[in-house]
Amino acid sequence: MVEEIGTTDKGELIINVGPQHPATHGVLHLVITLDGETVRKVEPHLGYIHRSIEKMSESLSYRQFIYATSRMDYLSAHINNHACAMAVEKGLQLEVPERAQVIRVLMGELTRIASHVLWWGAMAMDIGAFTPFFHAFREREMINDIMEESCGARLTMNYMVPGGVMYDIHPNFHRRVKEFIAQFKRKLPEYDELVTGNTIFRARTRGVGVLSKEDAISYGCSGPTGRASGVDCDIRKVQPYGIYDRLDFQQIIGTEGDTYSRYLVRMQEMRQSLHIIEQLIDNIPEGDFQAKTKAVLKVPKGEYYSRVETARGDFGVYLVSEGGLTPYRIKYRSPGFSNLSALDHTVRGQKIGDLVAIMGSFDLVIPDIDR
Amino acid sequence: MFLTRYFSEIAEAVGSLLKGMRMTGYYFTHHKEIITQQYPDNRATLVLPERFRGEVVMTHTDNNEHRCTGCTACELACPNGTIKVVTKFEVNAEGKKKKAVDKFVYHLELCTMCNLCIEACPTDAIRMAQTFEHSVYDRSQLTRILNKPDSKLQEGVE
Amino acid sequence: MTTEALITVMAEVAPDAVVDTAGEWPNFQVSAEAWPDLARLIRHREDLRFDYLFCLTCVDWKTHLTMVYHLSSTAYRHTMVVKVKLDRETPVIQTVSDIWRTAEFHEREVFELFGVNFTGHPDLRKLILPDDWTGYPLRKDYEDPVNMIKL
Amino acid sequence: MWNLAQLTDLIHRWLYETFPPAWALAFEMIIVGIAVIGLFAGLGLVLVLMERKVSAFMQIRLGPNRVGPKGLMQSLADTLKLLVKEGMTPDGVDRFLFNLAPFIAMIAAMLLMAPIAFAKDFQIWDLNIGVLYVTAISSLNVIAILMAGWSSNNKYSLLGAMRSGAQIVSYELSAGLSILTVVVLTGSLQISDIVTAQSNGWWIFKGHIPVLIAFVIYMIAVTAETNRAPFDMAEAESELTGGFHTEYSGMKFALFFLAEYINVFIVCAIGATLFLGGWMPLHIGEWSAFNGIMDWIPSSLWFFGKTFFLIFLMMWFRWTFPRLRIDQLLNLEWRYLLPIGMVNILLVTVIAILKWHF
Repeated sequence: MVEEIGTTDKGELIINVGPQHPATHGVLHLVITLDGETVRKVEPHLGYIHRSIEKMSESLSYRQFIYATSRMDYLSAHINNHACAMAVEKGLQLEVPERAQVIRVLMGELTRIASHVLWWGAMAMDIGAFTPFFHAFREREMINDIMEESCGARLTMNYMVPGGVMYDIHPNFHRRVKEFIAQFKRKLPEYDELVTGNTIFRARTRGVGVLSKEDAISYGCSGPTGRASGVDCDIRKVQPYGIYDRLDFQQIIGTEGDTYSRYLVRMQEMRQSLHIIEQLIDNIPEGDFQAKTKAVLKVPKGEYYSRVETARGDFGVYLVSEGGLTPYRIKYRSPGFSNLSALDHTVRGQKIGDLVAIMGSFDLVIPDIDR
Repeated sequence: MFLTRYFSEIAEAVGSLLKGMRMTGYYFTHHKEIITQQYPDNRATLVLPERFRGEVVMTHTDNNEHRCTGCTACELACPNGTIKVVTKFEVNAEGKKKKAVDKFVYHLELCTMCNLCIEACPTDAIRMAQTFEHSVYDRSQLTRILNKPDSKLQEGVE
Repeated sequence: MTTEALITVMAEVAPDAVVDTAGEWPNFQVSAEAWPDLARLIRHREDLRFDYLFCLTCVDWKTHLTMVYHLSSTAYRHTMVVKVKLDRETPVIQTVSDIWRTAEFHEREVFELFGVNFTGHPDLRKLILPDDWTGYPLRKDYEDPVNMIKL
Repeated sequence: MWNLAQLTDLIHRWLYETFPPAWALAFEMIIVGIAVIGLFAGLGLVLVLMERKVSAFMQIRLGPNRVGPKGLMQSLADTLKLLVKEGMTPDGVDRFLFNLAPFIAMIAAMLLMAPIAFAKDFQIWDLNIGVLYVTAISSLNVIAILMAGWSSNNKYSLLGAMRSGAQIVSYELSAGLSILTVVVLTGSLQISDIVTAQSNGWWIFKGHIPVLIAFVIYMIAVTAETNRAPFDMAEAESELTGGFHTEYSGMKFALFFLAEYINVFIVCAIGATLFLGGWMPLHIGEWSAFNGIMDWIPSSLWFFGKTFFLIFLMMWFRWTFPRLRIDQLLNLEWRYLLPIGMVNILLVTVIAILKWHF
């Protein structure tokens, strides 16, 4: 009966937020218990777009399964693919050419900026400002065009193959990336002017949804969400992969753990990514863009785990091979899933408007959670 | 002092709001910054990069010849079962029976444009086209046969 | 802590564990009974401090199930893998969601996809699948003629 | 200059000469009704298009540009779409109230048209308590929203309606106080008196800084009162998916939509009348030459120009700022606007008594 009336016995309202709701950015379903405007409990119900990519991958070859990961966290598709390719390379003990490594990192950082830019617009929209969303798309579009030119697709690139990248970068790549760097440097202060400095935005985010360092670790939060709480969990620093150990960049660590801090960490990260791109764009070494591989890949028996830092955090591929043509078992550790588990803890006691702001700052991508 | 703090708070808040309004006001008055593309009016001038993956097509020469030997490498490479190569046996000039492609069935509705088939193809028979307007009213229209009727295998392709 | 040092310390706290150093990180295979105490110990022991459970999953080996815990320490940056063998027919293991809270969601996922029962879990319900779903999709012998497309 | 008053007089005389007085009055009422409804529809179309264009340019887009020349017919097409849509009444709603609410919203907005002076001597009803009438009727809007939210039998609607109730009731105070400053300066509640009092300069210039502050407070308060961003708590799209009108569709939704825009127009018209002189051209003191030139611009143009400027200001707010949270919204009112408004009215009273204003 309680379910039917939609109130608890304490007289609190039970509301379904989603699966179709403007603030969930996808088909996330939250059942929230409201006491007036105050949120008492949030209970995520997942699975609306669960495609069981893990099961699918068990019947795909080592070349084929990579494409499916683009469909998980579609905003950092490139970085997901990187993790998969790395897991296979670990198994095959493949040496990836230097040029391919640099291209991978370059594309990865461009993807990260594209993802953060979109998040910036979406977060502002969650809080009620519509204009930033369109401004964000201006810069995102430039990155998408670069991707389209070099990788052949805008969102689900599938540019990674085990041993390197699918094709060499486009001749226009240098020029367009430089144009982007110039444009982005000019526009970033505008972002701050429009949103960061805005007093309403600050009031909406400061001190809202505080996640302490201990809780962030315990909940397995990673990426900007974890770092805003003071956890140094940037995989690029703590367990460097690719050529990140040779690059000069900072791990942005916040202190407050509130929504504003998560916002600032992402804004700073965009600048760091830009810094990485600037370092690399003129120093792409000559050479092969792909290592020589056999037509049919057979990963030796064993277990391989590769971790990368996607735009949302610690993405892991746990690959169990029995030596066959297909993986025996694949587990994708998605950052969104762990971050979402901290949502209930963070939101309790906040207002319903804060729920939206906090969800925006967690930067949830639902296919990443549902896999 | 309470009052000075009170008023400086207000001044700061108003200042930050005005900054934002200056930003939007700038874009309101500078229409050159508008980035809208007038699709589909700009179809004629729309240039897609040559690597853009729109759909799989088979290249045919002017003599209606293609390069597909029917080896099914693409079919094996495809993660979604998008491609189905139906082969037949053809008797060639020397009287030998030889495997050749009968129908190259391509399910666009299943395709994820991952490019793995193109990479797998040993004879460069198929490539990605830059078309992207794929919407049709009936799903069956998306199942295509890529080799043209009566097309032949190009000379010298093994 | 280096891998060697970690193995020495682990030999002290879990003498029964089977060590495997083939992979990137040391693997320790422990029994389901010993796991809850060991988990609490490695979480809180000063020189181990495995506070970050970054991956929790299960593998179906057709004869048995293996729970796999990837643990890392944010303070010392060492990583290890703990594996627990489970019976395939009635897989039961103590929850670790009271030690690492992230396990709550991951265990729910494993519960519905592999059918592992976690005793002491605060809210062991289906998270992804519909409530009336039968079978454990990620097990190797799972067949679903409707939703699974065989190529 | 051509005068709208002559036209109205002509119609008035002709009606009374041809028909018995009762009939003539009835005809006059019908004409006024049709005129108001026509103005309503026209304003709705213009304002919706304006909002879409303004937002588009701020968001580096083009906005509607396909229907008609430069997209001018877009809102007409939208209206047509809303008209032919099925007017759904969901199951489980309180049917009577659910269907009544949009009309209350409309009627409240329509009633507000009465005392507004659109041009020189062109006013439906110049009642002697015009300003009071406006403040009183404008609070009717909250009833429509509460009715809609409650009868929808939807928790989102209910939350939106409750927010709106809290919001409108508190912001009425600030709006009232800032209106009062002009009333104190003029010494009259009649709209025509207030306009004539500004024949040697608008109040915003004549009344020193206190009136300027009152004007700012008025703009903030009416933005909140009309439930527009950044105070659109009642709708709060990203939180409540549409708030009080979540369950409405088709023409009933269109009525709410229209009522919102009409309310925006009216509060801006009132603001223009009180602070910017209404239809009164820009006059500076006794500079009769300058004033004479200004008189050449028709008074209706002055009125609509000022009103649309204020509307543009509200749109500018909407497309720049994020939304406030409900507690911050009330905080803003009770901690900032109301105390400042109170001190302000005191200052204005002093100015008015000592005749310090120009």
